[in-house]
Amino acid sequence: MLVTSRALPYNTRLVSWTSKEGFRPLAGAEIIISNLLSPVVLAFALGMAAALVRSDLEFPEAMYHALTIFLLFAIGLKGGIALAATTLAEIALPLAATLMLGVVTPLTAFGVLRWIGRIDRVNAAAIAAHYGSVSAVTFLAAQAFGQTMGLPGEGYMPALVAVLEVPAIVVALLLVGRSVQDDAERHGGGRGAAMREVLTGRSVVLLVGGLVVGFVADPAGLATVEPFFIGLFPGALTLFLLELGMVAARRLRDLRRVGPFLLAFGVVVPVLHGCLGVWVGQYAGLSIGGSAVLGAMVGSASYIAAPAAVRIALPQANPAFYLTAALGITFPFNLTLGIPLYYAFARWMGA
Amino acid sequence: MLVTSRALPYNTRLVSWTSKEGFRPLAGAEIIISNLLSPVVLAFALGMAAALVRSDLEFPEAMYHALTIFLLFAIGLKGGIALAATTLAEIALPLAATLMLGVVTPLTAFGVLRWIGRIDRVNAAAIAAHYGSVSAVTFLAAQAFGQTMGLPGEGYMPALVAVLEVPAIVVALLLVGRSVQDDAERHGGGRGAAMREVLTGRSVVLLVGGLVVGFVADPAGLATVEPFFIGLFPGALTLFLLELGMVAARRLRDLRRVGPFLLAFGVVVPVLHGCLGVWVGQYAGLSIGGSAVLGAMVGSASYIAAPAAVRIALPQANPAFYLTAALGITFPFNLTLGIPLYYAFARWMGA
Amino acid sequence: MLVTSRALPYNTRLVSWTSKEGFRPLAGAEIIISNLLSPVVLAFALGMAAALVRSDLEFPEAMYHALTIFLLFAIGLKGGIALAATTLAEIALPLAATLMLGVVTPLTAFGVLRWIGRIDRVNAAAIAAHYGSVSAVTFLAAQAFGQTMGLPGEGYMPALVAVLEVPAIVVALLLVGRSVQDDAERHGGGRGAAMREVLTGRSVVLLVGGLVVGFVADPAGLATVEPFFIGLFPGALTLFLLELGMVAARRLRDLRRVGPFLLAFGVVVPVLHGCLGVWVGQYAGLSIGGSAVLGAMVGSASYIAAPAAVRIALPQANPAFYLTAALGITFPFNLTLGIPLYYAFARWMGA
Amino acid sequence: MTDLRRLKLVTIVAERVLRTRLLDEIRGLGARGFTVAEVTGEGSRGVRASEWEGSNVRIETIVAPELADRIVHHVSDIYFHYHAVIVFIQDVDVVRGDKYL
Amino acid sequence: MTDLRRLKLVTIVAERVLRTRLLDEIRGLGARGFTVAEVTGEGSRGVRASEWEGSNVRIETIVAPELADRIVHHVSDIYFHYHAVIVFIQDVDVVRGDKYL
Amino acid sequence: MTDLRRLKLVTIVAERVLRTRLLDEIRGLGARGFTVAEVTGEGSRGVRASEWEGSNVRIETIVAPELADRIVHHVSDIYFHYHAVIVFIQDVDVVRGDKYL
Ligand SMILES: Nc1ncnc2c1ncn2[C@@H]1O[C@H](COP(=O)(O)O)[C@@H](O)[C@H]1O
Ligand SMILES: Nc1ncnc2c1ncn2[C@@H]1O[C@H](COP(=O)(O)O)[C@@H](O)[C@H]1O
Ligand SMILES: Nc1ncnc2c1ncn2[C@@H]1O[C@H](COP(=O)(O)O)[C@@H](O)[C@H]1O
Ligand code: NA
Ligand code: NA
Ligand code: NA
Repeated sequence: MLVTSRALPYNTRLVSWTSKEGFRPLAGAEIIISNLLSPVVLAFALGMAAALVRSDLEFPEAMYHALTIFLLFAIGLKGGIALAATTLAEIALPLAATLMLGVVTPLTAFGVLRWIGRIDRVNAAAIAAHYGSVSAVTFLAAQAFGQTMGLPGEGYMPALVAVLEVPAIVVALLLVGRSVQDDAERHGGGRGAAMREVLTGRSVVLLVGGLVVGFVADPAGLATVEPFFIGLFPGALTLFLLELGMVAARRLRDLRRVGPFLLAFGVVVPVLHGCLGVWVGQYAGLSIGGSAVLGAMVGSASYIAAPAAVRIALPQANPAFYLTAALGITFPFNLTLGIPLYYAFARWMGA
Repeated sequence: MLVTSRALPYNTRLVSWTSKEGFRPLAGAEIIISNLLSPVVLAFALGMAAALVRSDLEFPEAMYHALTIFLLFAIGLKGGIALAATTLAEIALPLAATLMLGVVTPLTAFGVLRWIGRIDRVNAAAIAAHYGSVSAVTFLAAQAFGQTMGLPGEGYMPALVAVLEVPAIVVALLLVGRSVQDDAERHGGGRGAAMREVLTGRSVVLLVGGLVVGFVADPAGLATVEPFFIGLFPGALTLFLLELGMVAARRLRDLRRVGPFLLAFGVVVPVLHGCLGVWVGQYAGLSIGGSAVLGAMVGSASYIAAPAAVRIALPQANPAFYLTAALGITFPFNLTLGIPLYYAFARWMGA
Repeated sequence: MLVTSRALPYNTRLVSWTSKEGFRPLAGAEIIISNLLSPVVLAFALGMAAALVRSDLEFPEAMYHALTIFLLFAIGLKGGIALAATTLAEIALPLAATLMLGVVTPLTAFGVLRWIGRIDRVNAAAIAAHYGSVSAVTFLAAQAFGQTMGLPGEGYMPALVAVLEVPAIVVALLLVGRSVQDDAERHGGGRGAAMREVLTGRSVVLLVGGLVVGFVADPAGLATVEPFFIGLFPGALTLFLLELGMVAARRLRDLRRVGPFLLAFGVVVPVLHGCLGVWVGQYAGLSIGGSAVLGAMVGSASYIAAPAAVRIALPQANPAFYLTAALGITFPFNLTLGIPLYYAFARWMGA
Repeated sequence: MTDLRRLKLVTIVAERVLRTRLLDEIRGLGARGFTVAEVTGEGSRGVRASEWEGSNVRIETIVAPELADRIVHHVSDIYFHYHAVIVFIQDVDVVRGDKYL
Repeated sequence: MTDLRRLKLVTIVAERVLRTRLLDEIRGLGARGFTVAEVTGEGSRGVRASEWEGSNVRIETIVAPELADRIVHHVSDIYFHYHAVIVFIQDVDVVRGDKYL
Repeated sequence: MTDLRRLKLVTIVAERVLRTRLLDEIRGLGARGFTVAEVTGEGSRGVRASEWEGSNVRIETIVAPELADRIVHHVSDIYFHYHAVIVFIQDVDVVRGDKYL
């Protein structure tokens, strides 16, 4: 309604791009621009700008938490509804592929950190936990981008998010030795407590809980909650990204402390993982959109579940490293350039 | 939209059940299952599960209050709009019946507590105030259930909620003697302060305020606020029940302290009151749906208005008793089994 | 849907009024009544009533801030979308006119305060800053009123709000002398800090940020966020006014301290400024609706951006004066009587 | 610092339902100001009426020693018996002590 | 006031992730109650895992002097090394001191 | 407890608009950390610019006695005249006192 009154230049361009006329070089720039002009990316940029000019704009903590709860539960719900219309045969391979990626990517990240970056074992494991796990917001941004492209992922993708979230954290925590573990336990931390946290953390509870509710709930009842959980979703995500932009900008202040290696790591490893995700996804039978979204998931770094678990398991690790890399570098990269890249790669592979 | 892609087994079953083919014994189980699979009940169960595994999921207090404000005002608004289309003649009898039930049910509850439960006078009066008054959320769940059943209550039911809320509290507080009242006043409490609280409490202000706004407001203006107050309602209620599930589960820890009598009381008296409500409702001319909803209201126990008022009026009473009974026992019972039961009873009576 | 079941007396009346049959004297009363029966005005009245009976109803601070963020960003977004469909030629004159009004009105307000009210220079400048700037909520109420009347303002009006917000504050702060300024700086205040605050304050950041996002964003993406930012807008505004009513009522307690002159000032100057705004607006080429909305903007007094900036720039000024006048007197006046008046004046001028 | 004056800081932590009443009474007893925070807590009384609605309040007021005594006694006489409430006193040094008297 | 008793108020400010653990441990060491506030803060450790999720917690508990010592030592032994946490002790006067022992 | 060190806890309660400025200035004067809570309150100044937007801030900082003096004087010199603000000092005992100096 509101938008019909203005010219639709990008839209048209996108349609022509998504038509089957082949993949022209120019198209890459167009995808990126179209992505940069999406409300979520613009809201993120606005948040960053607000923080950089030191605006007194501040989201109340309760609002941040309310948005998180809403978004996580709604993702789950959507996924559960789609899951109810999916056969086990359809989803078995994607599930297995995702699980496998959740085991492999913390190892590749750890390898790069240890042997190329020469980062100590504890911090390498801590960072690897983040890069093996998944950022729900990156997933959402990729979904939204796919929607606009006319190449959405499979409906059950949220189930894959749930599956990708936990294993990497477990694997990464196994990469530190007995003595580190003992030291952590002497200081109120350790693996045991962290496992509790990661399995009962609000991220997992809401996502898995939403999946279950969406899966079993009565369709008539679900229809009544759609205006809330589905209709409001994109707008709520936009507001959330405004906040996330402010947070990420604050993280940037630590960039210097973090050093050039981690900066490069925060861009290169996501691309590596992302392309791996796309590739594996297509072999597992996902559509072009689905494999691109899986790529964005695999290429993303967790900043809700992983930081909480790692802080408990490995109090020795420096949060400045893993938070700055995940939230200050990788998230903005994926949001702006990574997602279009994974889509381009998926299209190229799919062709 | 979202739900059309999957089979609609329950829906179809419900339609056949609500058709005029008579009341088969099996239908009871079906109603209950259909109710258990509604988003609100599932969200409540998820909240309970989250609390039982000691998840760190927590609703910010501001979010809880925001949802309460939204729900209470929206109920009122809806009721007020319906009221504007209702003649006094239509509503006079239901109003009188509700008022009467608000006076009678605290007395029956008090009787059971004193003479069967042998509970002391102060705590009996405190509990009676809760069971005579009404839980707005139980009312809403009953309305939603009726909607799904194709047997909704009358549009003006929210006005009855407003009428049912206060009298029981007043009546129950009159059941304690002079000396208790003096003691309460010596300790900063007493009837006077409690009356102020109950009449100006946010529950009454929002409900009655919403009724008035809905009643007098310009329809064109009301139409603009519908997407917010009406469209979001079921989803907001679902989120609220997620929180309520966590709260109720925490209440369960006090079950032992509360003893077996109160546990039985929390199930039996609601059924008693609920059936009374259905019966009186039908005599007062309510539809099957309307009388079932009235039954759920009468069978419910307040946990917003009553606890606040009782804490002021009777500081001597133990909140562990009245809160655990109302929120830990009766609310979950009504939500899962009570509401279908009142509907079944209403159908059986109406047939 | 919900409202179709009842008679639509006001609606019909309004339609007949907005038809071209000329401007009957009775119509004025009808407009006012229709305005008083809009959900926003009723919600404001309910909030006032709640505060006056000392209800324990209280909006959590986080909810108030969340609503502010939502409303300001959404206004900007809407304006930006409209702006993208507007040529510079169309908007140049209205922009210039608004800017001019933003410079003139703090001066007229200051003149009245100093030479009629005999108020000291510091407090006069502080109050003038508020009356030269704009209240976003008054703007919204005027927009909503125009919508109902069938005489909405131009879509790009939010851009004018952004333009009107800041200049008056700057001008007013220039009206105090060197010694006051030095004194302010010695006590941690002063113009410099205040300018920072006003330009990076959340009000400006959200409004201008929203304008930019709406202006540049991809229409397909914008369409997905519409249910949130556009659909929920009127309802969220209603809830916000409930809160504002409670705040305004608390302000009323200071009325005695503020004296009869400021009371009169809070009604007369808005009318003066409002009519000036209508008049200039029509000369600048705005429609009847647009000039009436501009009148409401010019006639309004800021209570988000101005108080924060003035508190920093002029700590010597007494907040009881400017807050009570802006929020306790002028806002309720504009909401109830001012807006219909500016509309009536705009129609009369336009005829 | 010669201009410091020693006064008493009285802190009350109470179930929220007492908030308005306590503030009115503190004012009534003569306190010139107070600061209120929303907190949660646990003590000997497990459940409070408002428990599932959140929180306790923590009220601080700086007063002269005699008034501190009176406030503590008032709170303990009236509220200790049936309500979840604690009160404690500390020394504080303030500038321009007259403001608080 | 003859019925006042001098005890210790132990205040812990810690990154939020420690909240549940600290409360459990304080209870375990013998404290009879505590009051918790959500706060923010800055200290020698710039970043906390929960930093962008908000806040620190500020935990107060009134206890006997010996227990105050034990709590302070427990917190410093276990958490000072790797966590953002401070702890400090003050004197407080309470009525009905037995409640806290 | 031999490892305790006595320092000063300075608490400032101020209208919210002063928040950033006060924190910057406290840091500038040499404080090594602070803890901030959102509170409400009432005092001699009825209305604050931010009043209807909510709250005051309550800032705590543990510092050496000399710095405590300087902070108190800074706040009272600059802000007492026109702003809603109070400041008070208490004794505190901390472990590893060097952290705060
Ligand atoms: N020993 C304690 N230390 C700190 N706060 C306490 C203590 N005991 C009780 N409280 C606080 O006072 C409130 C009421 O205490 P009670 O009356 O013991 O339930 C609790 O909810 C706590 O917030
Ligand atoms: N000097 C101080 N005064 C008051 N609070 C402090 C001080 N230093 C640290 N804190 C608080 O303790 C938390 C942890 O401190 P740290 O371990 O130094 O990062 C900070 O986030 C502050 O909330
Ligand atoms: N006597 C007092 N005790 C505790 N807090 C106070 C006291 N007086 C003022 N305050 C706090 O300091 C703020 C500013 O005080 P004032 O400058 O007196 O308005 C108030 O809003 C209260 O939060
Ligand atoms: Na990943
Ligand atoms: Na009842
Ligand atoms: Na103005």
